[in-house]
Order: sequence, then C-alpha cells, then structure tokens
Amino acid sequence: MFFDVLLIGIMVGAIYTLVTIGYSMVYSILKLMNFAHGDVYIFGTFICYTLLSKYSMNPLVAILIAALLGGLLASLVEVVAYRRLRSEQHRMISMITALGAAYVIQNSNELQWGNQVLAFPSILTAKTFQLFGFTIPITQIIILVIAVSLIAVFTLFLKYHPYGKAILCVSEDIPTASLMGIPINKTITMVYFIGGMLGVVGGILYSTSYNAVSLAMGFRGTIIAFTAAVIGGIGSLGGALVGGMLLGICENFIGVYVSSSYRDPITFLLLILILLVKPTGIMGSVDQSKV
Amino acid sequence: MLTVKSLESGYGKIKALFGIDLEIKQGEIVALIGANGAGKTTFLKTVSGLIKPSGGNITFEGKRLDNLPPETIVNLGISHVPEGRMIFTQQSVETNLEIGAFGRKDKKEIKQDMQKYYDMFPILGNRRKQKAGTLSGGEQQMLAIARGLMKRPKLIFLDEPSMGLAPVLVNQIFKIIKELHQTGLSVLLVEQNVKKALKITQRAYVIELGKIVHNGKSSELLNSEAIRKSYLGEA
Amino acid sequence: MSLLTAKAIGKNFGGVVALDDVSLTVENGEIVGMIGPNGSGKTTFINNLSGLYAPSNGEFIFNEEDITGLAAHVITAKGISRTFQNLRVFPNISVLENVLVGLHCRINVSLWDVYFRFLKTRKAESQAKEKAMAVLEVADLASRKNDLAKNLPYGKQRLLEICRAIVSDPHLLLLDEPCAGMNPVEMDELADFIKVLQKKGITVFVIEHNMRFIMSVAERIIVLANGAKFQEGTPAQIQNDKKVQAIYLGDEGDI
Amino acid sequence: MKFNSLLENPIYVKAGYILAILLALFLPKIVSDMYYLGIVNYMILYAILCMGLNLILGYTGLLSLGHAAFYGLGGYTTAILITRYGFSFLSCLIISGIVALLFGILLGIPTRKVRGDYFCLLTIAFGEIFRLVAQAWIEFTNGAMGIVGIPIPKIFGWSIRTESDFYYLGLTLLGFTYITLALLVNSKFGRAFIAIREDELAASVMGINTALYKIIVFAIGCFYAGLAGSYLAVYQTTITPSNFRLEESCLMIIMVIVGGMGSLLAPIAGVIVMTIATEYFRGISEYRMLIIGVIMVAVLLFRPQGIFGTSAFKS
Repeated sequence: MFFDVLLIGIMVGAIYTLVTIGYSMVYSILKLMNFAHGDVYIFGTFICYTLLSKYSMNPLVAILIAALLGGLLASLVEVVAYRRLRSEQHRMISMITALGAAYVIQNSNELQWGNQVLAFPSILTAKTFQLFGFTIPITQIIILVIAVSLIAVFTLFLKYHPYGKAILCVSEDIPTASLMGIPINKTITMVYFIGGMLGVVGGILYSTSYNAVSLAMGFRGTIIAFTAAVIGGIGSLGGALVGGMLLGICENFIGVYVSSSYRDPITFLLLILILLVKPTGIMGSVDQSKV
Repeated sequence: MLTVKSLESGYGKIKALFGIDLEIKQGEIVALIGANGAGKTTFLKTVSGLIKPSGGNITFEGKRLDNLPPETIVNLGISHVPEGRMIFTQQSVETNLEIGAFGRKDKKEIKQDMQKYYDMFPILGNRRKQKAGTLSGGEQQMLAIARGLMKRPKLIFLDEPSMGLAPVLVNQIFKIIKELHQTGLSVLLVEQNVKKALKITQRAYVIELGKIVHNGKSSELLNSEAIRKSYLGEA
Repeated sequence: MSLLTAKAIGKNFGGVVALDDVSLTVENGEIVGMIGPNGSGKTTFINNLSGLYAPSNGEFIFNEEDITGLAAHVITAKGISRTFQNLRVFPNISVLENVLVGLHCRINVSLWDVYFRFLKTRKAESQAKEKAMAVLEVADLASRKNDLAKNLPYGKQRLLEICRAIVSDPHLLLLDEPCAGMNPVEMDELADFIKVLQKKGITVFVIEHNMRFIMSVAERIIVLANGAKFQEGTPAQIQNDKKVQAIYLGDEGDI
Repeated sequence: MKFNSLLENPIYVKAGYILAILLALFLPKIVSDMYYLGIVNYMILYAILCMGLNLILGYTGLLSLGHAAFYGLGGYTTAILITRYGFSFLSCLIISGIVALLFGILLGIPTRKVRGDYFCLLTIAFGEIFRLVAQAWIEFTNGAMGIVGIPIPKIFGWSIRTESDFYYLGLTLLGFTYITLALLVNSKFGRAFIAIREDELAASVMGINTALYKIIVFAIGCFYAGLAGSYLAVYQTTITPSNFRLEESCLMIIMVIVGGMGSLLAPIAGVIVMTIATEYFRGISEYRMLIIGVIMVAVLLFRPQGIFGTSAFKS
C-alpha cells in the first residue's frame, strides 16, 4: 500500500514538475503570475482528447499536435495580453490581465468542451508486472519515463543550446541580455511556447492516468504549478522538480491516509504554512531590493 | 564612424542629456569623463539602444541607430560593457562568453576567440566552469570585457571599468584597454579615474549636467584646471 | 552631547562589506555633507540610519537614545526624516496630500476617532492641512497644491520630497543626493532652501555628488571611500586635500 | 472631455448627487417590475462587495483573489446562526461582519512578510480552502447542498419579504458602507493606504507602520464582504459553496477595474456596467462569460484606470 501510494505520488510529482517548469520560467523572467497557464494546458489536453476520441488518431501524433497548439496558444497570450504590459506599470495590472486572459481561455474551453468531466481515452496499457514482490503498473512507469525524459531534455536544452542559455540570461538580467544581442521579445515568447508545450504534455499524462479531463483541472493546474514553484523556489529547474515531487507525493499520501475530500484544502494549507515560514520557498534565496 | 548629434535623452519625464554632440573616428580611443550623475551612463545606454532618445540623432557607419533595439545595434558592431559589469552571475564563465557571441554562427571561430581570451586572461581560463558570480571584482570585469569582445565589435563602450577595483587591478584593466585599442578596436571609455583615462586615450569629452562642456586632446585636458573644477568644484 | 553619534557602524550584504567601522557625529544645527565615489557606501549609511536596514555592527545614538535597528516608521517618529536618491514622491496623489502623508506620525488620530469622534478628527485634519500649506508656502509650491505630484517639473518634485520630509518637524533631515537631475538654477534654489531649514532649527545631513553644491552648503564634510571613513574637514580642507583629489580623479599610475 | 468638464463644475455635481439620492430612495416606486428590482438588489450587493474590495485593491494595491471567501464566511455565519441557533438578523449581520474581519486579520498577517504576488496566492489558497471545506464538512455546512430555508429576516419588527424591502435593506447597508469608507479614506489612514500603494518604502519612512496598516486595511475590506454575505444569505434564503467560487472573486475584481480602482464610488459604475452587460448578453448566454473576459482584458490594456479610477494604474 505504502509503496503504491509512493509510486503514484512520484508519477504525479513528475507530471506536476512538467506543468511547473513553464510557469516557473515565466515567473523568473517577467515576475508575472501567469494565471492562464493551467487553462492553456487544459486546452491542449482537450485538443488531445478530441483528436483521440473523435478522430481516433495515433496517440503520439495527437500528443504532438496538442502540445504544439498549446504552445502556440501560450505564446499568443503572451503577445496579445502581456507584452504591452511589460514596460513600467503597476504590477497589479499585469497580474490582473493575466487573470483576464485565463478567464477568456477558460470560457472558450467551456464553450467547446463544457464543464463536465470527460472520459479521457486510455492510451497506455493497463498491464502490470512484478518486481521484488510488488505489483507495478506499466502505465505509471511509462508516464514517469516520459515526464522525466522531457524534464531532462529541457534541462539539456537550457544548458547547451544557445537559445536555452539565452533564456537563462534573460531571466537573470533583461537589459544586459539585450546588449548581448539576444532578441528579448522572441526569447520570452519562446519561453511561453515551451512552457505551454510541457504543460500540455503534463496535462495529457495526468488525464490519461486518471482517465479523466475536465475544465476545473485547468485552474487547479495553475494553483498546483504556482504552489510547486513557490515551494521549490521560483525560477529554478531544480526548484520545480523538488516542488512538483513534494507536492505530488504529499498530496497522494494525504488523499489516501487522511481524507480524499480534504486533500486539496490540506495541500493549500501546506502552501500557506510554507509561505509563512519561508516566503522564498525551500530552495529560494533572499533578494534585497535596491533603495 | 560614430556620430552623435544634439542627442537628448532621459528616464521618463526626467531629462538627463541636453543635446550631446560627440564623434568617434575609426580606430580612435576616446574618453567621456564627468562627475557622477553627469549623464555618462545615460549617454552610453541611449547609443546602445537601452534608452530611447527623445531628440537628436545617432549614426554609425552611415546607419541611423536611434530607435533601433539594442540587439540590432550590437549586431551592427557596437558592444557595450555596462557599468557594474553585469555579468550573468548564475552562469559559468564559459556560458557568459558564449552568450557574448550570441547570434554568431561560426562555431569554430567562436571557440578560437574564447581560447584567445582565456590566454589573454588566464584566470578566466582556469575558472571557465565556475559560476561567474564566484569571481572577484577584477575577474568579473575581465569577463565582462571579454564577453563584450566575443561579438567581434568594431567599437566598444566601456562604462567605468575600474569601478570598485583595487589599484593594482585598475592598472591591469587600463593596460588591457590600451592593448585592445592597439589591435585596431575603436574604444569609448567612460571613467571616474580621470587621470588614468586621459592618459590612455587620444581625445576626451567632459560632460557636466547632461552637456558636453569641454573636449579636446586628452594630453591637454590632463593637467587642466577645468577638469579639477568639474570634479571638486571651485576652490 | 551630539544630536547623532554613529559608533563603528558596519554592514555586510552576504559577505560583501558595504560599510566598515564608520564613526561620526552630527551636532545640533549643523549642515554636514557626505561625499565619496560611487559605491562607497553613502546611501547604505543613510539606509541603516533611517531603519531600512539594520546595521551588522555598531550603534546609532540619537538624542541620547539608542535607535539602532528600530523599524523605519519608529525612527521617523523619533525625529529623523529623509529623502531618496531616486526621488520617491507619491506620484498619483496631489502635492498637498504628499505633504500630509509626511505629517502622518504627527496627526494624533486613532481609528476610533475616525469612526466615532468626527469633530476631533476634522480638527486634526484641518490643523494638519494648515501646517502642510505653511511648508508649501516656504517652498513656493502652494499654488500647485492640487496638482498631482507627477505633473510637477523634476526640480519641484525634489523640493516636494523635502517638504514632505520636513513637515513632521524632524530634528535631523537626511538628504540623499538631492541635486541629482537638477539644473544649476534649481540647485541654487535648493541650497538656499536648505539654509532656510537650518535657520528653522533643522539639522541637515546631506549626501551629494555635485561638489559645487556641497561645498557651498555644508559646513563640514565627511568623505567615505570603500565603505570606510576616509577624511573629514571643512569644505576648503577637503577641496585641497590631495588624497581626496586622488580618489576622485584617480592617479596617472604606470600603465 | 466634455464629460470631465461637466464633472468639475460643483453645481452640476451637487445636482447630480441629489438626483441620484432621490432616485435611489424612490426607485422601487419607479421600477414596478420585480425582475428588474431584483437585478438592482444584486447590484447593491456587489457594490458593497466591490467597495470593500476596492479599499484593498485600489487604495492599498494589494491583490486579493479571496474576497469571495470572506463573502462566504459572512453568508455561512448568518445562515448557520439563524437556522440553527435562532439568532436575530441584526445580530447575525454584525457577527458576520466581525467573523470576516477576524479572518481578514488572520490572513492579513502574512502581508508583513510575503511579497505582493505571493500574498495573492495566499488569498487564492484561502478562498479554495474555504470553498472546499464548506463542501466537505457536511455535518456543519451541509456540504454541496448548502444551507436552505433561511427564514425571513426581521429588524425591529420590520419583516423583510419583498424585493422592495430587500432593496431598502441593501440601500441602508450600502449607505453605511459608503459613509464608513468615506470617513476612513479621508482620514490620515486613507492617505497612509494610498501611500503604501504608491511606494511602500517611502511610506515607511513617513512614519507609517506599513505592516500593521496592510493588516488593518485588509481586515476592514473583508468586514464589508461579511456584511454582504449576510445579506445574500437572507435574500437568497439558501447558500451553497458554489456561491463563493473563485469566479466570484474574479468578477468582483473585474467590476472594480471597469469602474476604476482607488476612487470611492467608481466601483459602483463597474458594477452597473458589468451587470447590464451580463443581462444584455443573456441571449447569447454561452458566449457571455467569454465576452466579459475579453472586455476585462481590453479594459486593462487600453484603459487600466477604468471609467473613473485614479491615474495610479494608467501606464
């Protein structure tokens, strides 16, 4: 029992990490709470749902198309709603604009797919295998592998690809990055694109493992991403991983051992406590603003 | 090479430059000196595109620069090594240099250039995998200059390269600047160490409250009373 | 007893030493200047004194009272006001309201009074307005009392910031680069204004880069370099000090 | 432009106020259709909520996305006290406000330490905790079914039954909200709140205890939400957790923004515009929320100060 819960927790944690990465990157560059993040990923997940259930498309192709569309939507939101606000303005305005963008996407999603829970087709085998006396479902292992390898690919991209490095530099210091010849607008749009894509894949993996997709998962996703990012310390990949994993595992243990209906309240309470005790997150550091 | 005519600029409503005229010829090394808050950094930032000018014009090799974004300007051949070094502290020394070469496609030559600067600044070579934030002030300055050179600029702006450095290092940095100029690079040097700056440059502009108040041969300005006044006020 | 005594003030930011063993005194009624190259720790000193940071070492004695590490609003209430290097007026409220915010700790009204003692509150408010207007008159800003602060010319905004700081009748006024961005005419006006403040009994501690200004205003100048006190003297002494000239102009050295 | 110069003439402004007050007092005589009066009652409800929120959002610059939770705290307090313990409506009203105020203090405490956007997250988390607990704690809140059959409220023998009765009750609450807010905003406290919004650091060296004031302002703003919740409970006679979803908080923010942040009466304009828009688009109800979202983004991009708001939020 314990082991099963842990395994599911790790799988969910890996998915959360995927969802968190894009969110955390955006935050670290623009200091903008991207409320639309969850709605973008649920959009992609719905797309995938439609492609699979209506058109019986090959799952891999469907995931790819959904991820691309999700990425495009995320960059569209950036260009239309956020770019104008990047210049000096009251921070609250950009936060509320993000909220507005989320609202628009959420309502568009609702028009298309409604607000009921839809049965997401299971794209992975339900088989299990035995290891050291434990029954391990293959689905969870595959999901874990996909999530972890995507995280790895993105990490390598940041570390070795010129544009990956550019993203890191932009998140450190936008003016200096522009002096290096890095096109700031393009880079930021790219961050949104990648973040959206990873989020969509995370959403699809989550939906396929629970065989469900619904509108409400979008907003929940935003909160999850924010929580995980804050717990781990915003702006770092390691932080997203720690935060995502911690959240995934805690949530599952709370759900199983405490109460499933109090799972989310307790998770949120945890967030509040963490913010109170260490406002910069477990891995975050303090920054002192210049006077 | 670079011609600036009656440039006006500032931050929001607050004006900092009131009609600056300045010229740099191919291969020249020129100093821009003045007290703190006179507008030196604002001038560099305006030319390199970080601040939009509110009046006047800037031409570089016949092309208008005003209102171009910084990433375009740097690609035309002006590197700006900002005040306070502004290296990417979370990245390795190597990454900082690679980012300096952002947009260059000649991978082999980038490698060669990097090696060149590792040879020039052995301390950077030894620490290429280290996070740049762990370098000392002088090393960070060297890194910032090397990073600025990775673009193979025709003209380089150096903003207060000696700021906050120990005297020994200051001399070293000035030597490096002199050597760079000797390789044919045009240099615009903004400095608070006026005497040293005047010693290594050919011409100099003195800026006060957003206006150029003197300009001429550095050697002549070096012992001028006007400079002392500009810094310490009338006796 | 001096109005302010700073004893061996030190401040570290994560290992970087910003202030190192700075000791100084400010006497009642003086105008003291502090100069030093960029990054020498002048603003950090003021930030520590006014309670925005707590110093890592040392103590501040103000009016014979230890104020080290108290919160900014408490220190203000004790009689130390300040302005900022990068101009921090409240841009979207009127000139008069800006000054009234400066009076905050001198308006003796509680929340209870706000809701249940209208007359007392009204009286306190109108007294505060009178006082604010009086200060604006001195600074020649009274005619613009209803303008939004951000619509004033830059030099006037600087002046407004000082009005906001002095309206609470501080014993000690800290000015952080009040001339930054001013033109020469505005600077002369400011110098005169500071001398008026001195006559009103306010002690002034001013950080400034502009030498002409500080030499004409300050009676005593303290030079900071690399976070430590480097020199102290009258303006004439400082101006002719070779060591001070060296830190400002540098040396030629062997390049 | 013309409109603005009209607003500057004191005679027109005074006449306008008197006209508005007269209109407000006799509205139920003019509007005979109970459906429309019902809409007006909801407008009043939202006006109370939004004016309180505006104190937090527009005056002090704290983004709270949990306002619906305080609204809900008020609603549940009244519903439970009336149905289970037979409290009178008036005492419920006051207790509801105080409960919301106390929770406001509790949630306001972190503003001392936590940055603005983290605080926003805290308010979201609190809002969700509230809603989820209201859903899960079935013995106490009756879960998702909500509390039904809240009796007709009585104040000093006056039974509040009809839409018109509720209109006057709401109007009284709105008047109370306006007067108390006006007293606060025009005092040194109001200026201190604005100073915190404009520049927190500068505010602190003006002698303002910013940490304490943010808690005060947040708690006071929540107090009005508690009142509104109490009103909602007796007006609807039922309340369910879905009355207090995050969407409600969003809607309040939209209303405040459209009306204009940082000006006392401006949110009312937002409430009116948004309610009318919602009604107008009822015919194409499936697109309604979408259109409202688009309006919100457009307002933020092109007129962030709203219809009447302060220039603090203009670019």
